[in-house]
Amino acid sequence: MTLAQEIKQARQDREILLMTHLVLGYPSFEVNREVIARMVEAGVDIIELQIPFSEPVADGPVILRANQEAIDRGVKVRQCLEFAAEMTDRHRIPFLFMTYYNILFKYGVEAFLQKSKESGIRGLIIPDLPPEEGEEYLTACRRLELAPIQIFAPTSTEARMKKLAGHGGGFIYCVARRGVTGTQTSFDQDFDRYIDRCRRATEFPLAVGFGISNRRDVDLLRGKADIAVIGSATIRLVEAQGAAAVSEFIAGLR
Amino acid sequence: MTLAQEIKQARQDREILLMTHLVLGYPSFEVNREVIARMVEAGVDIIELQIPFSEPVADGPVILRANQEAIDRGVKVRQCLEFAAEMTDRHRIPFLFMTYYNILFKYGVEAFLQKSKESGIRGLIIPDLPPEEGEEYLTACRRLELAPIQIFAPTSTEARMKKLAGHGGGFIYCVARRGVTGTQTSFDQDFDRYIDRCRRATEFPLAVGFGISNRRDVDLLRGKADIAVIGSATIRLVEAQGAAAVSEFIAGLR
Amino acid sequence: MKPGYYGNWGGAFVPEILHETFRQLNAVFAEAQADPSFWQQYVDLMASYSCRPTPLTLAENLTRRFGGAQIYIKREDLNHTGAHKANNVMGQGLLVRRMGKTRVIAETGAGQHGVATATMAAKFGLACTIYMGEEDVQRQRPNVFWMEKLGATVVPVTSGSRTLKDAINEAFRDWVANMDSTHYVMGTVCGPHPFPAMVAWFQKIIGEETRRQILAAHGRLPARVYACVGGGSNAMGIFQGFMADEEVELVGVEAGGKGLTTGQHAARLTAEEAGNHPAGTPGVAQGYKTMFLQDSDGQMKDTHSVAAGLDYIGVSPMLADLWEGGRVRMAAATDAEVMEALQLTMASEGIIPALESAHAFVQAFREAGELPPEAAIVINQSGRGDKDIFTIAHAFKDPSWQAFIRAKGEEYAKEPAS
Amino acid sequence: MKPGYYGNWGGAFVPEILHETFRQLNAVFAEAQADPSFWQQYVDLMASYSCRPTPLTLAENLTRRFGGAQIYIKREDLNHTGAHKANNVMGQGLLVRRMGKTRVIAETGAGQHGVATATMAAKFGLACTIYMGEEDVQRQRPNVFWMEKLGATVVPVTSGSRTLKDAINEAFRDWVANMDSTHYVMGTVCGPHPFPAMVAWFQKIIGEETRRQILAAHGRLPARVYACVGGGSNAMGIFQGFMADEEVELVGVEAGGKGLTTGQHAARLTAEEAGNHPAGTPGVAQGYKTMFLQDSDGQMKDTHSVAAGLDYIGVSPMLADLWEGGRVRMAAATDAEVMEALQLTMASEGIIPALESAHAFVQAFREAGELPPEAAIVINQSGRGDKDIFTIAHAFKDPSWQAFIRAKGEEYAKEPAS
Ligand SMILES: Cc1ncc(COP(=O)(O)O)c(C=O)c1O
Ligand SMILES: Cc1ncc(COP(=O)(O)O)c(C=O)c1O
Repeated sequence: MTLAQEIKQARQDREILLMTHLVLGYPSFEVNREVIARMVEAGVDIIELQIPFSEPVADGPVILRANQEAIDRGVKVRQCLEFAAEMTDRHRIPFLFMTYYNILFKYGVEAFLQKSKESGIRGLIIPDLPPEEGEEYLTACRRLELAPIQIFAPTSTEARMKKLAGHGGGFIYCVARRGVTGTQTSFDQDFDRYIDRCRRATEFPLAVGFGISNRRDVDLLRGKADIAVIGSATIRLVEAQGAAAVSEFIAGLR
Repeated sequence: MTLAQEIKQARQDREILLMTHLVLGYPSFEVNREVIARMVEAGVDIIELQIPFSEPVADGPVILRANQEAIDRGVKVRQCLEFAAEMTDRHRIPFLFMTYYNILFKYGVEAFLQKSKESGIRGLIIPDLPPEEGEEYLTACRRLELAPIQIFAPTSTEARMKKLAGHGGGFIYCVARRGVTGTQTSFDQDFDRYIDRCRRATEFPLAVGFGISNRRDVDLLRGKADIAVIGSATIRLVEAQGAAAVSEFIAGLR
Repeated sequence: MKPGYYGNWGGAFVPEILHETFRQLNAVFAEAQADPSFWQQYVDLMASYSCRPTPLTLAENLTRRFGGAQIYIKREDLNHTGAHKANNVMGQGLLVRRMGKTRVIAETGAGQHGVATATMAAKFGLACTIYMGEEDVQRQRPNVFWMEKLGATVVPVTSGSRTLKDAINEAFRDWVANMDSTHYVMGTVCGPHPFPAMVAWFQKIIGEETRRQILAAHGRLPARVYACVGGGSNAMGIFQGFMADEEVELVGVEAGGKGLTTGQHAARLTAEEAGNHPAGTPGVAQGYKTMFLQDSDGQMKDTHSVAAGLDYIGVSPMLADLWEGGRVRMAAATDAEVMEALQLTMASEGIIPALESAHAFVQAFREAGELPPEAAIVINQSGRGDKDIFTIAHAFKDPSWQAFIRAKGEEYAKEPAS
Repeated sequence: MKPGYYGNWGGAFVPEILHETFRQLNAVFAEAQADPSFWQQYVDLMASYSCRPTPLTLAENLTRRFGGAQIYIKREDLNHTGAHKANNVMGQGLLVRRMGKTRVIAETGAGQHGVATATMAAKFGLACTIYMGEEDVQRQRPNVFWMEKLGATVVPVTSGSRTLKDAINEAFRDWVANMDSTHYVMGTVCGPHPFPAMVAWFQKIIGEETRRQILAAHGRLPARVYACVGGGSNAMGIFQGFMADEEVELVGVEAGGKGLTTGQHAARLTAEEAGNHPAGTPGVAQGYKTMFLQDSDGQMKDTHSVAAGLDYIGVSPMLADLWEGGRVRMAAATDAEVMEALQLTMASEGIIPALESAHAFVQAFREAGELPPEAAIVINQSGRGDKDIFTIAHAFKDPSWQAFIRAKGEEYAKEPAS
């Protein structure tokens, strides 16, 4: 089953799916392990594993700092791939890689994707790789049956959305608003019109990210998006209260 | 008798005359009084009274500082004129004013000279007033029978010396070398040639200044100059050892 | 070749949210390029507001000293705000007007680009925010002061190595939030397409002038042209005047920092010895593909240079291509060599190059003696050094300067904000 | 009229020892004036070494703000070394070459003339000594640093008020000892003849350019021309371009310091109220006759201005004459007004005038609104303000600047000369 099919199937049972995010090696792989176990237990549907990069331009302060601290503590790409293999082996839900293009480019795009596939990864989100620059990546993803998840933005035109969807896989990551990760979004009328536009442009399920941090946010997405993405919020939570707090937080979202 | 005649007469008795200098009001008029008394007693022939000016460009560090301290202590031109009257009244030898042109200009050139005359002053040395700028001054001096003492320099040409002498009175002040007051002069062959040139240019007696501070200097001038001028040396002496030291110093010069 | 590529380098690795912004930018830039009156407007602005054409000065004393080629200096230091940065910034200001945006943002390392942008914003009546690594804010406080007085908000960037590259990231973060009102004034020939093309286009005014001037002054083309290379904008600016003249050798000079073998430098393309690999390797970051100083995972390294404006991980994709193709030769100058060249230039010619520019002087001095007196070389003096007083006086360990700063500091400690 | 006199003012009150030196200087200057190739050589030098012609910039935002005359700014700040002082200094440098002298000396207040002279000396291969009041050495340490790096010896003058006038006296003292080898590069249109004439001659390049430029830009002559007046060289420089144009009003602006009634200023010609006497009175000092700030005995007073370059007791004899004859109107700007005009100009136009120049801006801003939009006014921006960072940041009481200086000071206290 493709990732897209799997998501559609899961949506039959649940009004909205949850996708969470964490930065690999931050604060440590041990904590990552515990956080992931609690997330899966609490019913998270998909997990995004961010391989840290020194120049995370699309990320806001929380994730930015997590990237840097992970690198400062010596986290290597090789370790991230090994850790991903361990997680996909242990847990049933789909895991994705999120990272910036240089991590793939420097490793060798083909080799990196091959290795990701072998690690059980189902798809990738690369925010600084528009399809125009991603020929090698998109071709290899298709060959390896990895989902090259595409991103829609409020600024994307209809034509652009169609084009992106044509290159996409798994689902579409709809950036909820202008700006970077980690700050509040207001889900207003403009937002509804935006999601409508997204729906009309693609058959893929829609994930909505940026600034979702509580049940109210998730409720507002019900009936609009297929997947609610929780990013900085869990990182903040783990920093403040430790990995154990994750269970209750996730359980409370839905 | 004009100042020039008086000097020539004095030279009949003495191989070289001594002219000393002091800055009025420095360190105080009281000290000036004592210094002058001792100078006259020790046989000084002429005394130059410098009226302090805030911008004494032709003076070196010692006299410069004396000018400034006198002004800082509130010395006024009016006081200098009164003090001069007191000195010329008390002592027989000729007294001169030395100052910069602005002191005269601001007072009114005519008025200042009139007042100088009334104070018993015999002549003036104004180092920043070349004859080209001194028409009013020269005319008034002649009218008042004040000697407008002219200055020769080693850089003066023969024609220039003749011109200067034509405007002069009393004696010619021969600047011994390039530079300002207060530093050592070497009385070498060049110097002898220079004094020869001065002699040929004028009938006036010649005073030689700049850097004369001991008997050896005075001896070297014997037979060359008519007047040896002692400037910074006495100021330094009074500063270091007080007014009383002046008697012995002057006595030791000749 | 794909648009925005120079051989293997360049591209536009841009988050989707900026796709439309870049489309608009490309369109406005293409329009401007196609409109001869735009270039004329630009030239007029630079003539009446800055002082273009900037002179080409024959350095007679340095020429005599090295006994070889005639050494000419292109005087970008005489631009308004003191560096070639003004060319690019005023040009982009005209594009901002065309786009009708009301706010500009920029990154800055040395502060020169920040001051130039703040200046342009004041002149064009735009709001302005400047991102500057916290470390650079410390190093370049005078520039921060001027930016603020010019009406800009200066935001110290505390992430990463707290230097230029992090300021660029932070500016992008602002941009993705505010692109409707805001233009990002990229300061050098780097970043995603069309920035390299756009900045190079405005900076080519340097090379066009220089070519005319050297022909008038020397009667023939120069043998070599030297320029320091941070991002590469002053180098591309002057090189473009001679690109088609194959007999003119183009030499870029990178920051050798404490030495190419120490790891503390910012030389991406210069190999330590002929035949060796350079320290930079191909990568994609900050929106474009070039040779970066990075580790084997693709994480960017810390760089070092006495010249803040050269202290950067990447290099223009255009220069990477010209270097790869052999059209541009790359060299490096160490901090120590730079201080020496600076001292010599000041005392011999009465000219104070910026620390960045002094890198080009080092290499020119090394080579001038090899050439015959009939030959001429041109050094691009990208900026003036008096802005660098804190760095230069520090580097020279000037005791009176240190005493002066201590006394001032104590005065402020006694009566703060008096 | 006697040679060297301008109406009642001027002359050459020079000690006899310098008589020959002045004769030679007059002769060489006359020769140069009579030789058209000399002026061409000067213009070429200023074009290739500095960046003449400097631009005339239309200040659109300030014009809009005041809603009156079109405000044009003559950009002497774009000269090499950052002020109009370069014009005079390079010109005198050419005369020094003619005379075959090997050393130059100069006084400096703000330091700009010192830096310019040290620069010229480096370029012309001359030894150089700069006299600078000890207080100014403290105030202007960056300039001292550059002078030294340019190869000059800077002598702090500890006599008198330890400012500009004392530096002039000290330079004269050096000169009377060393005139055979040495030329004294007077920095402004003051001092004994032929200095005012000579400095004015070189500075007229400003006015000649400005007249051409304003006719080209505005189509007619300006209604008024504003210039700050320290010694008066930048003012005489620009005024000469319009002297024969009676419809052009010439306005000189002196340092009002803490206010004309406080005694803490340097306004020699500006009366506190129309009809009153100015604070200056006729006098003779420093070799020339003019209006000086002096007491009733003729002792020079202490002066005050936030702008070191205007902090001077005398004023050009040429300006005293033009003022007396009504051709030049004089006004004054206080320190506080100057800081305000500076802030406004920076934020509105992206231009940082020197504190000296900002005085001219104050008066122009006061009057611009009175004139119709068809009229133009020109402000002479004699120099750039970034050299004044220590004074300006101090005057603005900028807390980040103070913190920065304190931190730097503590760093140096910990490891001196590290
Ligand atoms: C004076 C000067 N030169 C050179 C540079 C380096 O930039 P680029 O390589 O883009 O010319 C800078 C950057 O700040 C600079 O200020
Ligand atoms: C920038 C600037 N403007 C003006 C002046 C005042 O001099 P002047 O009146 O001779 O132009 C100075 C003197 O240092 C100066 O540096």
